Amino acid sequence: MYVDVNYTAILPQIIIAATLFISAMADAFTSTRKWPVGMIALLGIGAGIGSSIYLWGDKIISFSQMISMDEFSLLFFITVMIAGFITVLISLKYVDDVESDAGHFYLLLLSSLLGMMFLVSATNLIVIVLGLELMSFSIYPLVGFTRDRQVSLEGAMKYLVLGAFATAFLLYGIALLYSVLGTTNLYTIAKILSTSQNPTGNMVMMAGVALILIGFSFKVALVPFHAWTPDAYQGAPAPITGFMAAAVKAASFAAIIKVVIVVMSSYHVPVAEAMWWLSAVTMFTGNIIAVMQKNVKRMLAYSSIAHAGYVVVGLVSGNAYGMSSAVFYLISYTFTITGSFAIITYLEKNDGTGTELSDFSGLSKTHPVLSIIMAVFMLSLAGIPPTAGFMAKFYVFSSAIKSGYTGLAIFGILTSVISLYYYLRIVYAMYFEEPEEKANMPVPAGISAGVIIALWGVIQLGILPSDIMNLAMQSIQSLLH
Amino acid sequence: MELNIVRYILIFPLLGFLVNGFIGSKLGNKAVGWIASITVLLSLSISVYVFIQLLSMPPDARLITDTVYTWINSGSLTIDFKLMVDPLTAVMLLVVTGVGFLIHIYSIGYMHGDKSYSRFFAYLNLFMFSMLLLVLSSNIVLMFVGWEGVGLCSYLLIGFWYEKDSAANAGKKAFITNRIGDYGFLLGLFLLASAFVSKGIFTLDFNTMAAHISLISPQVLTIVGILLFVGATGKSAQLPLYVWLPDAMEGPTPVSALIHAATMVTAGVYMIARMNFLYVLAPTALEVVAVVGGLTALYAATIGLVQNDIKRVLAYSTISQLGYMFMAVGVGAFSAGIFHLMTHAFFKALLFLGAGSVIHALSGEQDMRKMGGLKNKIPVTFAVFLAAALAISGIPGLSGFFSKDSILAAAYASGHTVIWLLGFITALLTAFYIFRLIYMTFYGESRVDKHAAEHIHESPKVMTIPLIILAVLSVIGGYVGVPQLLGNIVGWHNSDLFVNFLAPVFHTMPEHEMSVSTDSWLMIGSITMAFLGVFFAWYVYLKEKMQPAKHAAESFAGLYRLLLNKYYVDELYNAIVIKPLMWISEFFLWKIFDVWVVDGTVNGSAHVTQWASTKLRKIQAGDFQVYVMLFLIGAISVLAYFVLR
Amino acid sequence: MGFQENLLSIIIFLPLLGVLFGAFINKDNKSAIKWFTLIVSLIEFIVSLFLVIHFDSSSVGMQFTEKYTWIPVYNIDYRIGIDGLSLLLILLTTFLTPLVLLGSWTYIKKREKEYYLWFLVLETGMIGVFASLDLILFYVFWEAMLIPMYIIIGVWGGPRRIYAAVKFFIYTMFGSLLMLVAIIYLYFAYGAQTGTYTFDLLKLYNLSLPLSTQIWLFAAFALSFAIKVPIFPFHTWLPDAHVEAPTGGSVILAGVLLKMGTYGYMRLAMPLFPIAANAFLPYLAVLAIIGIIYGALVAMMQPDIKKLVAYSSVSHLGLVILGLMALNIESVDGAVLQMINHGLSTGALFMLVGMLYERRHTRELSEFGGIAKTMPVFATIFMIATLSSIGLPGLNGFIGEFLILIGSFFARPIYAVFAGTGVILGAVYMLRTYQKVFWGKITNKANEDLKDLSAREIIVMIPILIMIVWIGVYPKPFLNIIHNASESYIQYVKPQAAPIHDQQSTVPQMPERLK
Amino acid sequence: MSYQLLVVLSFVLFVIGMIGVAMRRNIIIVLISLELMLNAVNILFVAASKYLHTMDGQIFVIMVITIAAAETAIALALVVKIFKTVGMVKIDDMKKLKW
Repeated sequence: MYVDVNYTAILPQIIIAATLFISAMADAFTSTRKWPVGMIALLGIGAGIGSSIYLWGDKIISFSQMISMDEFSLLFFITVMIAGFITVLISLKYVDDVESDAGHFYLLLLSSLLGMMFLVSATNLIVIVLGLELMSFSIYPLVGFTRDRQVSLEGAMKYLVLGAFATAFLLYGIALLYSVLGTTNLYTIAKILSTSQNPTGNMVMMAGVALILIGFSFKVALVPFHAWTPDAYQGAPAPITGFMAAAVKAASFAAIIKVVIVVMSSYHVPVAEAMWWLSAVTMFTGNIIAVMQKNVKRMLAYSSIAHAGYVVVGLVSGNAYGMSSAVFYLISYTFTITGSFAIITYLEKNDGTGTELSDFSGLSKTHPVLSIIMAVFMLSLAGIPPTAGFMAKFYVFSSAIKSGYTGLAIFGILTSVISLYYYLRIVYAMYFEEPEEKANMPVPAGISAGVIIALWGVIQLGILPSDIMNLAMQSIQSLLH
Repeated sequence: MELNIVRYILIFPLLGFLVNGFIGSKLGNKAVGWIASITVLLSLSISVYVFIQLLSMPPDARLITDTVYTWINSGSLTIDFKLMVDPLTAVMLLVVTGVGFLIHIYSIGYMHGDKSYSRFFAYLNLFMFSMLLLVLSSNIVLMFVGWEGVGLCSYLLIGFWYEKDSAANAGKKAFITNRIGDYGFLLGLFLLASAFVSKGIFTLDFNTMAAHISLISPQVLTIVGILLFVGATGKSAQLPLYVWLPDAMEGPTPVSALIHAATMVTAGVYMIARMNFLYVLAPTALEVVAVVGGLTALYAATIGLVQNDIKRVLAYSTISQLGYMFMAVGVGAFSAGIFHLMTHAFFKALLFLGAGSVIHALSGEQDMRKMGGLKNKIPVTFAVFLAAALAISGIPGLSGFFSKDSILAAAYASGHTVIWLLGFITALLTAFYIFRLIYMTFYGESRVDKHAAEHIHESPKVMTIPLIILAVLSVIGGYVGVPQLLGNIVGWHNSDLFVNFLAPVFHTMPEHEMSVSTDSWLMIGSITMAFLGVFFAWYVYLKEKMQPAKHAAESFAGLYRLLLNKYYVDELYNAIVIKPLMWISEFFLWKIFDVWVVDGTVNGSAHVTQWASTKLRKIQAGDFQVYVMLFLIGAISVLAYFVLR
Repeated sequence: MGFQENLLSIIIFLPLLGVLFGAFINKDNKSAIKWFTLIVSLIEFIVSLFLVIHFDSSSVGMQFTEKYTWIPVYNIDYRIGIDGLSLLLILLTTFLTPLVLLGSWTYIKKREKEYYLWFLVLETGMIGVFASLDLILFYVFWEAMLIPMYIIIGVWGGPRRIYAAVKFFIYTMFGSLLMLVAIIYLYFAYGAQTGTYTFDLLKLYNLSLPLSTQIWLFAAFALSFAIKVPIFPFHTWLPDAHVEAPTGGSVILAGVLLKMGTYGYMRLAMPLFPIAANAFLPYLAVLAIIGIIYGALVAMMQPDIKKLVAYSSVSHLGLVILGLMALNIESVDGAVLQMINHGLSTGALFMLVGMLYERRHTRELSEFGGIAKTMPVFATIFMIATLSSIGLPGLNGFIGEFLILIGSFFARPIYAVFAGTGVILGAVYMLRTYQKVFWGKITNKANEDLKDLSAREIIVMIPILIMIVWIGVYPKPFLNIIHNASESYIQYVKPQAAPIHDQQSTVPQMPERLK
Repeated sequence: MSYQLLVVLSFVLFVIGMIGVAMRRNIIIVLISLELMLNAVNILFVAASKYLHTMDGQIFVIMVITIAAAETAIALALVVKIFKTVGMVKIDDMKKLKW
């Protein structure tokens, strides 16, 4: 068999891999303060983003149809790399404060990015699993990065065990699929399925699809596969929590879109029905439980569960329109959540405390600008115009309504009313409550920069979302053809 | 005829109000009083001028209009700010500005030394403006503006001494009771408007309405008539909405004279006279007016018999006299009603001002049981008071005689014998209570407090001169409307000038011819009643020194208490309307329904959410094997769904 | 771009521009902030007067229209324009804002800078709502304006401010999110019917949907606006919000924000779904009447002045809704005018209560009594506001009430019979309040040496009083402005009326890929 | 062994591993159970590969083995760390994060 190799197809991955390598070298040659490693990572990720933009419009399928570099991949590259970029930015000071000699933080982050990029550009189940696991195995240590915090380790452990458990389900599903179709190539699978007479009649296939759906649902934290999320998010260091909520979620959703929605579109009916319920239960549970949370990280963990539900609302319809709305939602969520966690990172103390609601009390007095930005992020999460979150919800719900899922849209809307309560909790803690005695430490430049990038995204997507909507649409089109 | 000077009748008092209201406190009391009076004098002069203009026109064309601007213009409705003077308006104008001017002058003396002097005159000017607007307006909506405006001034002036709780309460009561009447008035207005609009008449001008009234079905007219009359019962203190007027005596006495005797309270009568074109086509409504008027006349007179507060006696007397006027218009004798309105304005204003003079002399004492023997101490006041008392009693030759007689005659002639009887008895009671007042106040032994007795003094000229002028009017005012019966005796044809002057305005009811003899007997009867009343009063209160009254009060204790307590109507209203409404509002609507049910649902949904949150998060108990189980449950459900569907 | 062509946009965004500059003022330089924001709002008011000058009250349809492509993917445009209804409400907004700012000068004692800047943000939001002709643009302004209000109540409010702010926000959002679903549904329904996808309000007017669909869409819109108005029984957030809000917040809340609900009925809910609107009409009218009586009765018993005025708003706005439901020119004219009137009179009342609160730090009726003696000017102004509120002829309230009542009588006499009782009850609760506060003897020592209004406070009140008298005496200019707006409203909603087709011929095409 | 038997074997192994993860309280045992599940996947892949005569499945198996190894490595590193801080490796000790 002729093996075609076109390195352009993995140019961004190569750049990130090279950065990983250089960073590792740098790590070896720097002192205990590792921010220079971070700077290298920043440069590398920046170059990765640049290359992705440069490659925009091309479509290259290479490595024996293992990798497809198309607009879909590129858009997700950019999304996860922006998340990575902001995460590195906000971690520059944080990492050195929390742990000494911790260059591996950046290395793991980069390798996780690399995994995500393979995940979203893969067109073979083998590569998908490879990317997924590279991403996950880099994240587990990051969750447990702060080695002296017991909660951090606990979160990592739970995440790991449950993650492996879910991976087993995913792999078993893939195995079942393989046992029927005899291939792991997505193009071939799509071709076979589209010509098969009665795809939903085959029990083994159905079980396989279900298990794959379950495996991915775990990664994006749909209820009831969500249970790891609050613990891992709360245990993880704040920048990593943001990164998980943004990038891991986005990449996993990319995989769902590619594998479950597009390739297995013959199974649209059962998948849509299952997703309808998953999404409804997820939106409800995530929002309801978040109401009583006192820890902001945990609250946002539940909120991120709910947001996964909203993304699924876009996917239920299974058409291009719905998928692009989901993509848009993920992009807007990426900006919003990384921005929020940038601010939480600033507030998180070295021992991992400082993220309770009471720690936000009176923030608007000590940090007026920071708190107004935080308020914008919260409003965006709540879906209030003129922020990215509103446009995202608008897009998602309109796709659902267009496809006739008005009931789901109304349900989603009602749950988002519940969500208002806890997002406002943060706003009112910042604005309406009096500050406790607090050392007024300066905001690190990295965090400021990260916050500004995120804020730009939130506002840009909220006020002039058209371009990004077009990009999302193009990316889905490139996936379909 | 269009005459732009008419608007100045309104503008001057308004100017007076603005000047006194905004900078009055800086002007000094003297200037304030004179500014107020002069503005009214100017209005009076213009009114006289307009009146003369009117007289110079042929009787059937006596109409002067003044269109100021279009006020409301919406959809099918066009309501102009347009003034109109016809004979009816002219009479009212002269009465209002004339009596009003005198009372302004009187007030300069009466209110002397009050610390809110300028506020008082500002209100008084505002009242003049509103009252004149009421009578001048050429359409019913604009009339309503004046109607409410006088209500407002009444409210403000009753509550003028707002630090007294009784005054504050009385003011509020007056306004709210009036509002109840206005509610009826408005509904009547709406019904009338919708009836006209549906016939393609888009203006509520009186003359336009009069011209097209026949388009509207009598049933509608009847309802409109009754509803408008509800408004009149509020404003003119008729049953069952009269309750505010006795309390209104908390206001300064000139206010009682001007607003609660001479002008504002007669607005209801004026309104019905103004709407006569409607009422003549709605005999049922007119019947209601007559019955309510008659009953009120008698009812209020009975209460007046036993009251001890000098102003309250006069207040009930006013209610009673207003009842007469409604009786008159109710039986279709619109001119007689307006005639009585005019004469009543003279003598009742005089009575109030006289009473004010007495009160002034006694340093504020109002209880007649603490008066007596004042005849010689304040002779001018006594003289004018007596003139007014004779007039109201219907002693022949004085103004009240002519007007009251024409009402009773008309009632009898139109076949309303029962109504006539009510009026007839009331005539007796009227003479009795007013002379009871005279005897208790001016005759007999002085029962005045020692302290007050030292200060008894006649009022200053600025107060007595208006009294004298009013006394003259009370005496001779009736001669503009001498019944033809009497006119014939002296060979005076068309002696009833008043009726003739107003005739073009009023759409006549079918004529009831009466024989001369019946007419004469009626007249003799009512004269007898008047003298009888005076005699009984003399007998009881002067000759027997009140002993029979005490005796009667003891032997008919129940009746006496009933009358003294005004039939317990206030208490009744309180118990069946006000208290339950308050209770329902506070305890049921607010504290139970609003807080528990409506808001409870809202907050309840929040609480349910929080409750669900606390329960659901318990699943997330930290034990990761529970998470695994959760995962498995989900996985098995999804699997089962896919495989078994 | 020119002054005239973009006048409306300038008016919308001028306050926001002010915020951008104002943000650079040092927060400790309080008087600079006060003057700066006041001047910005005054300039805004003056600029808005150009709208009146150039407004053509004889032409039907929208004026000062502007259209820029905003989100072409969805054919969402920045599309604004006003008719008489919007014009008056915008003027009300620009009129009240400087007064509120000036009125807050001594009331607000913490975080002044934020307070005044939030008000300017709020102003942009409010004007945006009234000017939007694109449903999404409308929605964006509609929600965006909640945030400043939320902050204003929450930061500068009374003791239970957080509860009130959260309740206000969530309750309102609950309704408007359902409206969002309906808006999106409408968009696709229009697209499916005509092949053109648009959020253009004027185009959507021409959509004819079956009753079964309209009912649901109407219900979503109507609920959202009913909460905002508020129509009984969705009113309970209002007393809480009013009682806790700072004076300025209450004034704007009552003066302008509540009008957005009635505006929504008139601009969106009723004309967009005429069939459903006609089906719901009697029920809404009945709710409105219940609101009139209920609001008045509950107001009658309130011990807290602000709460009392808040309940009276429920009553007054019930009247406005009734006017809109009666569907004839008189009632609709009256309803629109009454929106303005309520903004003025209730705004004035809240302002006055705030001045009192500033002096005594209480609003309990029982704490007062006899203060007409110590504060005569205040008492006089309060009396005028009271009279305006109870609809005394000669003042503004009467014109609105009269037209609404007579119009609803034309529509169905029974409406006016019940609604008219509000005339009585209004007098009862307002005069009761007035008496308890101002009349009687001074029984409370604390009231003995209250200072009467300062010059600044009088300056704040005078413009409102002038408007109160002006509208009462000579309402014609206002009615002229309103007239065409109410006529086209009726034409859209009245069952037999033929649909009005707008003149615009450009039909934007839905991008191919969205189909 | 026939293909069907291998499928059944893999299924049984998977379920046993599943139950092990869900039930056992010792983290080490849980990790072993996870290995069991992954190996069940391997068996299925190999069997299918043999049955279908394609090599993809066997490539996959190598992947899975690698994954399992990596996973165990990280897991054990964490276990060691937890053991150092807490002193035990029971699941009951990991309940600090809840609600």
